[in-house]
Amino acid sequence: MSTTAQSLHEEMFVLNLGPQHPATHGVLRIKLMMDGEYIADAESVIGYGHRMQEKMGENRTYAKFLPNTGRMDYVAAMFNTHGYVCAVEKLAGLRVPERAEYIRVITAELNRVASHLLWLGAFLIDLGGFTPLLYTFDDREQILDLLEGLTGTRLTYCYYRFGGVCNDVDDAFLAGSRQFVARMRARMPMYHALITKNIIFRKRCEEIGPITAEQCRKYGATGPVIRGSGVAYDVRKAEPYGAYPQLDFNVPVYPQGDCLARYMVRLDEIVESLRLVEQALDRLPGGPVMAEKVPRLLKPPKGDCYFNVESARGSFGVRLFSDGTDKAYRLKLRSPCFSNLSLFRECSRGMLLADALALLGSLDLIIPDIDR
Amino acid sequence: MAHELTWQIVRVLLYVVGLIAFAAFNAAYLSLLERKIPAWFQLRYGPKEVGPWGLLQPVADGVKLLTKQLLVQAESDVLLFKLAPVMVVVPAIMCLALIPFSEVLWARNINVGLLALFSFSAIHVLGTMLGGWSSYNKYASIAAARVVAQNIAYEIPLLLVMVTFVMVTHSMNLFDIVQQQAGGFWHWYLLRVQASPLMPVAFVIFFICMLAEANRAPFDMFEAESELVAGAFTEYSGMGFGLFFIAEYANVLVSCSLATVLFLGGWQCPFGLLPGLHWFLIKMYALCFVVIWVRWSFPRTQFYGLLNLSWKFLIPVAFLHLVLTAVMLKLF
Amino acid sequence: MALESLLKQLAAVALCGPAEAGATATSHAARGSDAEVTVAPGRVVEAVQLLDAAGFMVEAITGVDWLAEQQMEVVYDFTLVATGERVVVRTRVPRAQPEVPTISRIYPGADWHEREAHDFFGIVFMGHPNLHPLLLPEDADFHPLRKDFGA
Amino acid sequence: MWTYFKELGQGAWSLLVGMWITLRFAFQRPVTVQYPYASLQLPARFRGHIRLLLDEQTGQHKCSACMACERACPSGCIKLEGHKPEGATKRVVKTYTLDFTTCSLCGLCVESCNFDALDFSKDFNLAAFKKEEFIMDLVKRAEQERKK
Repeated sequence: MSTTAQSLHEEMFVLNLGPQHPATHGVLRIKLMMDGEYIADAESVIGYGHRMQEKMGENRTYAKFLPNTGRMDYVAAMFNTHGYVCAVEKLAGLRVPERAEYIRVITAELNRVASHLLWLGAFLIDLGGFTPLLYTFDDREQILDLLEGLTGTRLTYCYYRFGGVCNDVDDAFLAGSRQFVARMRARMPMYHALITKNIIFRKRCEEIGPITAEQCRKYGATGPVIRGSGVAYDVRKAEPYGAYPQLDFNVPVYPQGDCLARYMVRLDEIVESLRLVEQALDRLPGGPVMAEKVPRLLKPPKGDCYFNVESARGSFGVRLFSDGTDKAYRLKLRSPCFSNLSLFRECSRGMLLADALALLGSLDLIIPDIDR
Repeated sequence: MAHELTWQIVRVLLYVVGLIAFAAFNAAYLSLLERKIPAWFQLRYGPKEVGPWGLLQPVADGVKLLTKQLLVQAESDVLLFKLAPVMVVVPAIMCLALIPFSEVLWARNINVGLLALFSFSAIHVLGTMLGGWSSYNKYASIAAARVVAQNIAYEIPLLLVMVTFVMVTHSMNLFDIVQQQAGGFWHWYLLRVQASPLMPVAFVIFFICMLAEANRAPFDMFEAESELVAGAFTEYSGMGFGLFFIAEYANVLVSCSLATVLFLGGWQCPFGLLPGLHWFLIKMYALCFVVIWVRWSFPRTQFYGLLNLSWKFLIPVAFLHLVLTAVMLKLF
Repeated sequence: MALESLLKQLAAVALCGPAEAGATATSHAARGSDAEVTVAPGRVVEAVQLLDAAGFMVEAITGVDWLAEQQMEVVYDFTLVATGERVVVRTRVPRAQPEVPTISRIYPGADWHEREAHDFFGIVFMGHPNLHPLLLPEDADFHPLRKDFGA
Repeated sequence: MWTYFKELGQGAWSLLVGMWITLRFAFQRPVTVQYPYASLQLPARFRGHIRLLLDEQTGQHKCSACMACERACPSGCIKLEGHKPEGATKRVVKTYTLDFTTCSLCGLCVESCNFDALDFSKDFNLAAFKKEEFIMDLVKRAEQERKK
């Protein structure tokens, strides 16, 4: 097992993995009680990027909250909008046409590949290797150009609407996606040879930051973190939504639960997402992209519901209470990184600083997603 | 006699100025290479703005470093804080004084060249630790502790390889070592397999230890950007940081030139034709390219992984090499 | 453990609560949850222990301020990791004095969710290890998501 | 003992493979664009700040000041006034100011416009010294564009 601090000496000092630190990828502060190089206790201080999205959900009409959804987890913005839009559709009883469902799957899975590529580059930087970042960003640029051609923006797409998507897919996007899928598949062996088989990388990741399935369950960690610990929990399979039931894909699971397992889960997920995009492209039906009569000012009936989406970082859930007016009565946004970070305190006890940063990197956190 | 003495003094002064200029010039242009070469690896252009193909970029960096104000923290130990950069640069430049660049171009030629060289290169560890410890910054003190542990772990296999090397060459005078490697490249110690079959492995160990000594590439625990922000010189700015910068590249220079002198036959030509300074520079810069190449292809090793590598791999193989060479010398 | 048998156990816990308490199965498609249990504030820990034994995971803890009925509602979402079924535990507490026992002893993950609910609504989770603000500034004494909060 | 050396051998081999890959990339052409001298080509649907469109034939504004975009904007950055010139039959926009500092480029305004009088401009490198310069008067900009 990795080295842990056997006896905790008395002269411990507090090291601020400060709000501004290269390894936190955002404004997150972790107060580390350090005993030499070993971490005795890691208390995360969050809230630096808190914008009270849930209050904005209450004092804006449903349609006006759409741009906010893209600003929470801006690296995988499609999933947040998807969760919010589907929650409102479920309450309002809107039926989304088949073509729009397939377009949502294509754009969401492309966004997942882009998010995993960004994570791969940032994770390697945390471990000290700079070159792979440039290769992953080169690939990610292809996706961002595709989605920019489709939606008009690169990151915070505000592309989904209640009842469908705002504008239809053009041929440039379809041809571009097919070409990207082929190109990305050819790049995967290079990533495996350059990173996965590299002995220094394996030494930095194997048996580092072990997270057991029980810890994941107790802390509510989902997504690649729980799939890296041997539990095949994927919202697309557990609570199928959209066009996912018609598409066949499998959920990569690794039992070891260390940084390497989470890394392998994400790399396999990229391959799965590419398969999903290809299938969705093949089966893209014709027809409208918007439901027929969607009222301009949506007033869903009284009641509440919960909708869960498999975001790139875990299960992003929206619990929506509506009281019949045009504004949500209460909008709860369950962010995956919030729970994933909460288990950092227990898992990083007794670890070395460098390993704790590898663990933090492998959790793939987006700080505005935590702070909302 | 007086005439001879003045000539010696002038010669030494000339060499001192020449070596410092060489170290500073190389620090500048190695740092430019450090930005251009990874740029090619990463499918992008390096600095192109300042001067043709970015050749004046180091001048721009140098002027920037000179004009920046050297902030000294009130609580830090001011004397040690200012002394640390000097203690890091001076040993690196003094090591350069001992290296025979070519037949005629050498500053000092002393019989115990190798021994003096390693004693100087041991001082720069103290300088780095002083810098880290005296700058009253938590990250810097962690880095200071790390750099000491790393250097101790890598000093031992280095000196073991040197002991076996001196057994083979029977002399510590760098000048003689290069002379013994005259003739074609099969005379180089790198390929001197009849002296001891593990000679190429010794070169690899030597190269890894030199990387760790200079805190470079996968062993840069000392200045681990993504963990310790900037390691021991977090608090340094302006010329304080500049001196550390020059020292780092001077160390890389010393490592590469020492490797060429010992293993790749200094200024000897690989085909025994026209030896000279140019061969020395070609080999040295080739090794510098490998140092930069290694840095940009691997992540950083773990701290205890780094120590395990030294204690569990480098030292046993160095001992094996020592014993094998002793046996080979006895038999033949 | 099949959902129905779990539901019967939860119903037992719920029934000895206030009148409208009870465990009802709901359709996943309509409400996004497979079972809803309304429990008295005192019995929350018991219900949660049942769910913990069955292998559920805590998804989210939502506070709702029903200003009209002068009540606060706390909604616990639990998901069964193996099958994705969701059980929702609801409790109602008087708005003037909103107190609910903490479940962070059973689910350490709920620690932050409860602190967040405390930040936004002022719901006091009795027995919580450190109930000071998580997302709001340290010295925040206001609760923004209350309906009568004059933002 | 044997696994020790085998692992070492594989480790060293993986390092060499890694270095070979980075070297292979050294010979490929850089993919970066030198921004100030050459810039990327923007796609058609690129969302810059919005602008008012002019009717080709009549040269008048298509916008009839129906306030739909002002109501649809989540961040309330559109201020719009319309008037009915004496001879004309329908209302025309008089002043249209867009506060670009709070605009989140979501596109809800362009979608809500029934007279398709709004679309996205394609200029992205807007730099200004004062915040007020981002309070844009779209009517004046449309006039300037007509002259161009």
